[in-house]
Amino acid sequence: MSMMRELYTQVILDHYQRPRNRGKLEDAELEEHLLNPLCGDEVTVCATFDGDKVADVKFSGRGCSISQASASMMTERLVGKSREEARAQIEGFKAMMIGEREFPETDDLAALKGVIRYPSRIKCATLAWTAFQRGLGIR
Amino acid sequence: MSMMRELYTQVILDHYQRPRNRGKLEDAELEEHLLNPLCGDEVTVCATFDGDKVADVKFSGRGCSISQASASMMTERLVGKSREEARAQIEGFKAMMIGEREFPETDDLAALKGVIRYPSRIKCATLAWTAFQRGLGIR
Amino acid sequence: MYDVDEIRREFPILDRRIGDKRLVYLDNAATSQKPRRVLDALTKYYERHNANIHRGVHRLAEEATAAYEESRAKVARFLGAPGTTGLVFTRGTTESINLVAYAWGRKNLREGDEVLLTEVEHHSNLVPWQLAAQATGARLRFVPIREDGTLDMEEAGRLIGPKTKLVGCIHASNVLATINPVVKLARMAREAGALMLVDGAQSAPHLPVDVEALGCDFFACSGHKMLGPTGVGVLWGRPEILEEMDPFLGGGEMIREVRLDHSTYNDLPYKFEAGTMNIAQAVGLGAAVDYLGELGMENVREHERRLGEYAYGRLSELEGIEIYGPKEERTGLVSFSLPDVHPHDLSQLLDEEGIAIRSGHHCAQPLMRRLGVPATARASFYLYNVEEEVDRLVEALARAREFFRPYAI
Amino acid sequence: MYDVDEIRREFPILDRRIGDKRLVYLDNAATSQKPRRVLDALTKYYERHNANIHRGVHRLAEEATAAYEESRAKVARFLGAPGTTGLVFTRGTTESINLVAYAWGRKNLREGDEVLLTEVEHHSNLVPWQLAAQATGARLRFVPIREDGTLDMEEAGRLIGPKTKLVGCIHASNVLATINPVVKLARMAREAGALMLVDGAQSAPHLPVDVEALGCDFFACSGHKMLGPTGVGVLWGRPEILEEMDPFLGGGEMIREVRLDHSTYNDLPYKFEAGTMNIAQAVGLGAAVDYLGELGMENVREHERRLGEYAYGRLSELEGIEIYGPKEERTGLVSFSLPDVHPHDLSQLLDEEGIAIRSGHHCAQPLMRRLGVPATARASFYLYNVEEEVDRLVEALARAREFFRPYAI
Ligand SMILES: Cc1ncc(COP(=O)(O)O)c(C=O)c1O
Ligand SMILES: Cc1ncc(COP(=O)(O)O)c(C=O)c1O
Repeated sequence: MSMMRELYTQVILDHYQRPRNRGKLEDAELEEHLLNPLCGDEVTVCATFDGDKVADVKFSGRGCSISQASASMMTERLVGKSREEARAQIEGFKAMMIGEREFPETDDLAALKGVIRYPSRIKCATLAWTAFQRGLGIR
Repeated sequence: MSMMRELYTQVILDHYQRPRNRGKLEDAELEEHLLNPLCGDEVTVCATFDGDKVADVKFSGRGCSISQASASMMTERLVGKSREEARAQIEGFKAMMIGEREFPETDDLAALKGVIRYPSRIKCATLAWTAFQRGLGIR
Repeated sequence: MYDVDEIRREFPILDRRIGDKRLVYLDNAATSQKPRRVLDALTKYYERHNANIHRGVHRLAEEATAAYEESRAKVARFLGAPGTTGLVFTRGTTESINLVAYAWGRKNLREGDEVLLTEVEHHSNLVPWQLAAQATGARLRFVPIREDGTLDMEEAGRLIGPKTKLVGCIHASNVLATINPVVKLARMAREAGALMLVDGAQSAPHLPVDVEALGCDFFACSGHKMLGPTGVGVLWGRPEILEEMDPFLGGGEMIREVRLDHSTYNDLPYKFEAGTMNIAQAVGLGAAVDYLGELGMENVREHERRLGEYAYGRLSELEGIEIYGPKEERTGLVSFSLPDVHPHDLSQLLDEEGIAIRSGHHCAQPLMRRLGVPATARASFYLYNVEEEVDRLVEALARAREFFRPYAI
Repeated sequence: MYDVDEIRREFPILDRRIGDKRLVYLDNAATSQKPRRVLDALTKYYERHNANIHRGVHRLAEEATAAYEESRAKVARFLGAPGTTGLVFTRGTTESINLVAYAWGRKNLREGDEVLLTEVEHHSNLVPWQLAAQATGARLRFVPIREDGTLDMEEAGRLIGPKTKLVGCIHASNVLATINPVVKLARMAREAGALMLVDGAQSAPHLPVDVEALGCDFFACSGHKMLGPTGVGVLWGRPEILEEMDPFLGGGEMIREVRLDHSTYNDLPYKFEAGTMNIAQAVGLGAAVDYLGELGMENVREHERRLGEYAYGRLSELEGIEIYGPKEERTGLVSFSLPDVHPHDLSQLLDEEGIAIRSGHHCAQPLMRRLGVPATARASFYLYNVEEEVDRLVEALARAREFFRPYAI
């Protein structure tokens, strides 16, 4: 199961076990539900804003360890970002997931690097991010 | 071209060259037009009756040597037949053309035997016969 | 004698290795593997006979036409059809059902009419009817399932009535492993004056099928699930009904006479075969049903029944596992959930051990909702699978669970 | 360097004998032969990677999905499409055009609207529009041809107007060997606010094609005519237009979320790929366009142009022959009639000499009527044909005519 350790890194399993920012937000300004048509996994992301800055983000839904861990990591990263920064951040992440950009070594996100080898799982890893992107009005 | 001689027998070429009963009939009681959808050939058969007996048969249309010769031979055979006899005659011929019945050695129709080897041409050989069959109300 | 070792030697892909592990292919409900003789039939067709059919007078065209039409006759015989007139080649079950939903449904359904389906349907026998209902104003109704996954036939009796125009039912479920009482449904449909469509995607590959005995009006199945190539499937329909239907796809071959302003259509089954068909694939499917016929569908069924039973027993040993569908009278597949591990993670861990199973909604989202799960894992067997493969599956599942248990939420 | 001997060695069927004669295959407009590498791609797919795509997490499913999607990218590049979003796999040109006629036509056409086609269309680009017109009340109109078989563009200018919703045109004619001015038609269509559909069944295999440069909105072609397997074709459509269209076939894969009463649909191109697709065939088509790309479509075109010219010249030597279509700017096929011999009899006599040509209406009955003939004979060339084969054709035609002349009516 050594290959497995590359995919299911400690960081992923940790986020899977103790997801950050799981839940819903009353008065969310942004709320977007997204379904992965290929497997039935679904996620809802919501966010409140403080002016242009993301004040709070939460996610809910059900899915595999990859989709849950990735959603959890995303919420940590988006708090405090402007809409523009959030958008850039998401695009950057999606570029990493299709191999068009390097994962920053020092970032926890690098834990998701192993997913690239499994194209069918890339959609799991990007599900919450795409939902947020759509919530920002980008299709 | 020896195989060809088996297909294009003297009898066929003779009927092709000098088709019997080519034309139309005024006051035809039976008239049926049929198209071979696979090649565009078409035939119209018409007949007058004397009581239950076929009084006169004619065919028109355009087609290859096989379809023309076969139509010509058909007209010769149907004159004087009752509807029931005509029907049986046609069914018998179609059975020969799909190899379910022997060709009578002594009959001119045996000239069409070679066609069996070329399934795409069987439709040519049976076109006029099927038209007459339909004219008799059989589908 | 059913010699599974000999059978396995016919399937080149079964020697495939995933990393250093021998492939264990348990995703047969999604698609089956192909025996060498089917691949040989394809190659031979292309290397010796390839031509467009029906319209050519030259030798290759004659040969290709004969091969294609022979396949039609073989498949008709395999399904117990009384002749070839009602046997239409399509791309697969999905196209077959859409053909009916368009060419029969658009013509015959009206507001107030009902199409009765079941809660167990594959999307292929649901979405085409949703589209037809939207276009015509007809209403869809659904036979519910009981706790064990079998159809509630009493409720079916109440639902079938004078408004019912068509009953559509999955013959064998791709999730629950049930074999549905389609003979009974067909009888009820007929009494109500409705037509009966059977989705045979999961039955034709695994059970003896006889469309006459089923008493249905339409039967659909897919070549790729029954040892045949991808890209070919079948719609069998009663000729009298097909005859009255509108055409579906327009184009070459399905016509009789074409004028600029209107056309007349060809005889059955050609009326529904527009354009150049999947000729080589139909020929390949002919070789596949030849092989199935040689093996004997009774034997195939018996082999899979036993293997399914064995798998059900072994999987039941796993603590907390939930297996869907009834305990008895199952086909050779098992859908299940393990607590603590998402089906996706499960199949990924299994893949590392060379074991191919499927996880997801299996194109049956409404059924998933009914079962209260977003997805299940599914191991589905075919005529070449063996008990050792079930053992490898069960062991790998146990290990996967060990791996994930510490992180269970 | 375009080395036709080397190319011929790639095609196993070219060694085929008919009786004691070597096959001369001149029926390429009906379907092309397949190079070994396409057959190998099919076999390799089935022997190593076969699985259902998109929904599986295991290795074979990943590999099969990658192979299928790579093919999509290859075909998109081959056709000059700006990306893969608008590239939908179908069974062939016929299904592609029907897809548009159903999913775009039924939604957008109304009474009073017009669809403008031409007198030269193949039944595949005529019958689907007749059916759509019947369903919607729209009217079909037709650009006539001039004496030499080229489109009457002045008349086209008069026919395109505010009522025109779609212009559909055969790119290269399968009967007349014309290459129609689709760029100009597309411009005229755009100016009138109409969409432009190009039937590329006879252009994609033979000419460099660039859908962007053509300026069309839809482009359809068939794999089997361009070295690919039977059972696969392509519809390319502008993504913005495909996006707004209704779904066509309903089922698995084309959906996003399915509830019993309604569904939402998947992103492009998957929205139009319902059920299990012709996976192996798409992979085979990928190998075919790889090969065409290697040879260079400019070179293929040049080879066929020369061969067509040579054939036109040699055939013209036959006394009384009538050759259809213009003298110049032809593709590599020649349709003709010989006095005294019906085309059927002609191809039969030629078959005895191992020469495969086609005779009939070529799925263009309205054009036959326009030409005033029930049928023509047609010799159609492809990238592996050579001048010696043309010579054999011409000699055999001369002999056939000798045979029949005594019986001429
Ligand atoms: C110009 C043209 N359009 C459409 C078609 C139909 O293609 P297919 O039969 O592959 O669907 C053909 C070939 O038969 C053709 O030559
Ligand atoms: C029960 C059932 N019906 C329909 C289908 C659809 O078959 P296809 O995808 O071959 O069209 C499937 C398989 O996916 C199935 O299992």
